[in-house]
Amino acid sequence: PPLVFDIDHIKLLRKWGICGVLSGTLPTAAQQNVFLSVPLRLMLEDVLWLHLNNLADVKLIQEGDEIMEGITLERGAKLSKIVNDRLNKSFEYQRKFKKIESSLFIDIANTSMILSRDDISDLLFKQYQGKMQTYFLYKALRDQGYVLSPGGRFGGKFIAYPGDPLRFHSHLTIQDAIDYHNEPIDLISMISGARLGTTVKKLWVIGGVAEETKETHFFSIEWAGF
Amino acid sequence: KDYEPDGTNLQDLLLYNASKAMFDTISDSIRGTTVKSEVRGYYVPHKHQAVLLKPKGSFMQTMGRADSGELWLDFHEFVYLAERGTILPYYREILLSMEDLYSLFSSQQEMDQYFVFAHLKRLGFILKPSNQEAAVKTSFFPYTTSPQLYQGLNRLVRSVAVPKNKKELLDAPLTFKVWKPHSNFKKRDPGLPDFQVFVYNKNDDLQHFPTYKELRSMFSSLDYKFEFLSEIDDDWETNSYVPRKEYIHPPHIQQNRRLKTGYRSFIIAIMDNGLISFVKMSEADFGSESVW
Amino acid sequence: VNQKRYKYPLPIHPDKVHVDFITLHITVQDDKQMLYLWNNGFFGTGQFSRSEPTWKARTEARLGDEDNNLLDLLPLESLELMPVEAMFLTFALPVLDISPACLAGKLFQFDAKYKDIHSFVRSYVIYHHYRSHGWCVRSGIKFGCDYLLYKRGPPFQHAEFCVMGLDHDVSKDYTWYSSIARVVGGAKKTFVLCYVERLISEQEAIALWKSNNFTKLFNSFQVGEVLYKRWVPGRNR
Amino acid sequence: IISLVKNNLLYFQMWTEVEILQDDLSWKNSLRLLRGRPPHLPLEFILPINMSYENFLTLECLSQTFTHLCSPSTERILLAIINDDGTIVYYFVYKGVRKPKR
Repeated sequence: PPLVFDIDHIKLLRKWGICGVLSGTLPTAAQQNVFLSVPLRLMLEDVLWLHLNNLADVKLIQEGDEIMEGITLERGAKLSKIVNDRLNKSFEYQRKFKKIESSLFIDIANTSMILSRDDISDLLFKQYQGKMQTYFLYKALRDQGYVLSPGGRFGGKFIAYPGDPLRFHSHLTIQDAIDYHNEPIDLISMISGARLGTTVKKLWVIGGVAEETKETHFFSIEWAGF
Repeated sequence: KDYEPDGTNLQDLLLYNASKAMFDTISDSIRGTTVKSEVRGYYVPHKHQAVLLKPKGSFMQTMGRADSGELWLDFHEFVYLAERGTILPYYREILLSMEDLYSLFSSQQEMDQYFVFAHLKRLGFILKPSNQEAAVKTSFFPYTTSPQLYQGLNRLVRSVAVPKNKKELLDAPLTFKVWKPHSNFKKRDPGLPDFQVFVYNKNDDLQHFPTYKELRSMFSSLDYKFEFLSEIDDDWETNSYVPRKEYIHPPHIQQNRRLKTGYRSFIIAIMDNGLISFVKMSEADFGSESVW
Repeated sequence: VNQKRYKYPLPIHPDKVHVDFITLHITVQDDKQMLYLWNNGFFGTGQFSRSEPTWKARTEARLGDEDNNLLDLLPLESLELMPVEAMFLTFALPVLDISPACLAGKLFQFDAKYKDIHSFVRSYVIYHHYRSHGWCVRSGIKFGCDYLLYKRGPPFQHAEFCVMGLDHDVSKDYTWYSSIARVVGGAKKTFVLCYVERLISEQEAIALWKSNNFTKLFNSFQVGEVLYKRWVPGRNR
Repeated sequence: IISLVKNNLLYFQMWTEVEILQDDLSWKNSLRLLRGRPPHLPLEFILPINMSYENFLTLECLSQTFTHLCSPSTERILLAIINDDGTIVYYFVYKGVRKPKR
């Protein structure tokens, strides 16, 4: 899964309307799951969107263990020195602030020191099965200004917010794309989905991509109230 | 929260404040320890584990295995403890970053399992991988009336009879064994777990929600404190085997409860791009109940 | 009043009911017979009522422009039976004036393949399973599932179970389970997954269907149940 | 079937001015709309569809219904799903992405 460790990058992503899911323990409140910290976990669609909009360099990487074992002594010494220099600088600052040695804080960094475009797109799309169409639904909604989050909990692929989820209620539950021409809408799922939508105040949205025009078509479904 | 953006400065300010609060919290909550309480854990690639040369801390009660005084941590435990700032992760010496640690997961599945592990650990649960046995291995296993009409009707469709009591259980892969938080947990001899958990990633096309065939085989592989047994902690000591104790040394309401809670059960943890939901799957047996 | 009115749980107690066919819709149009099926096991649904066919009485009361076309009041409402209900009322209990074979012929063409009849047979097996253990089984469409299970019937108790049928070797997309579970959970009901396994080959099954040997056909299926319930770790510590 | 929906709307849901429209669209089935006025939720378009043991309602079919059977300004149609259990359930289908009610 795509993860982001740099807080500045997370801020930037949020500006672009990609919020992801914070997943790491928050060390100051380590006994709960509501407020979490880095890493930020993204959806495959987020990465595709960033790549296709040229907003991020996608770097495809060797097993972690191999990388670790491949560190030469020389490089290891260099890496170790960088870390120690960083820590020493931090210690200096802490000493001055406190003015002690045993109360100095050794912090674990978030980001790593150790670690054609079309080809990459292809590789990313391969991460999907038909399911690729779902990305085009994602894209169309992003283009309309929606912020998308994982929607499994609400009976969908995504849920869509009209802006930053910190401030706004979500509006839509988006289903996985279906074949525009040949796949019948599963009416039973639609009935339960739209019923659920009434209680959680979200419309149940289904969409697909027309083959020739490559246009995305959405329909929003709502229980009529009787 | 608001319904939608309204273009006012005030709303922008409110959003700015909310977002600032979040990022300030994340930036200010730094992981790590003081020099005084420093405990180093060294990652050992070929074992995919970490070793603590001078282990200390209360986490040792539930995590890691001591060898003939070094403490070995499973990879999940290693990442979890580093992430909450209990130990410092090293490679031998380079102090590793969180990103380094996450790059060491061997598969997406392992990482998903870690997310679930950490989620439950944060709530105080104690977890062990299902395929890992403790030193002391404990197991549970060593027509004139309408009813006449119904009895005529109900012999047509066969139904699966599930074990409903101790005798039937005896006559009869999951990811984690889970114990509720308790202070006298012994990792050498933990006894039967309270739950068993299966981790499933809903967005991975190589995985699928278990079919009934698979569910049945999962149910029959369960070995935990079967919570539905009405004949049964002290009782559990006599009703589990290493008997463990020796080693250490109105009807319609009841029916409704049986129907609603079922029998053997396990938990599915569903991973959806970082959001985790839990579902309890329980065997039920409507075929052995009559409600006419 | 209810005790007396709904004394019998089945229309056969310890003149057969006439049905018409109008996707197949199976209807009962005679007022007395509609009432009989409702009173004796809560079979069928009034097409212009929530469940019990009360349209006639309601409308007569209401009437003491569109309503001019209704007139005495025309008997507009029928009681509609689900295909599985109709099968139960002819195959399991001889209540309707058609034979099981005749109903089967109405439901599917004579050259039907096994895959055509499969989901009907599965639905019937599930329906019969619950009916025969004393449940009042009604359509669960409003909750997006196959059946609702009532003890005795709607006037006595709310349905506490929602049943969804599945083949024993099938796995659905997680969204399928989660959205039904949320609707069902929101209504404070228990979600039952009822899995059905066929113990004979498709060829044998379709042969039994075509020879109208429904007893042997339905007897060659096995059901098993799993409850699906949201679990909150914080509440289980 | 189509009269069933009409009567259901007129005499159960208490709609008025319900009529069956003449235009039809052949789809894989003949699709026809009704139009009527709700009692209390302008005239609404209603598309009746049978649901049984697979239906034919694809996204393309919905698009076609909007383009060929409704007026260009139509934002929504009322889907009347006729079940084989004697009930009809009603759902609004909006073209495109909509905001939920506030």
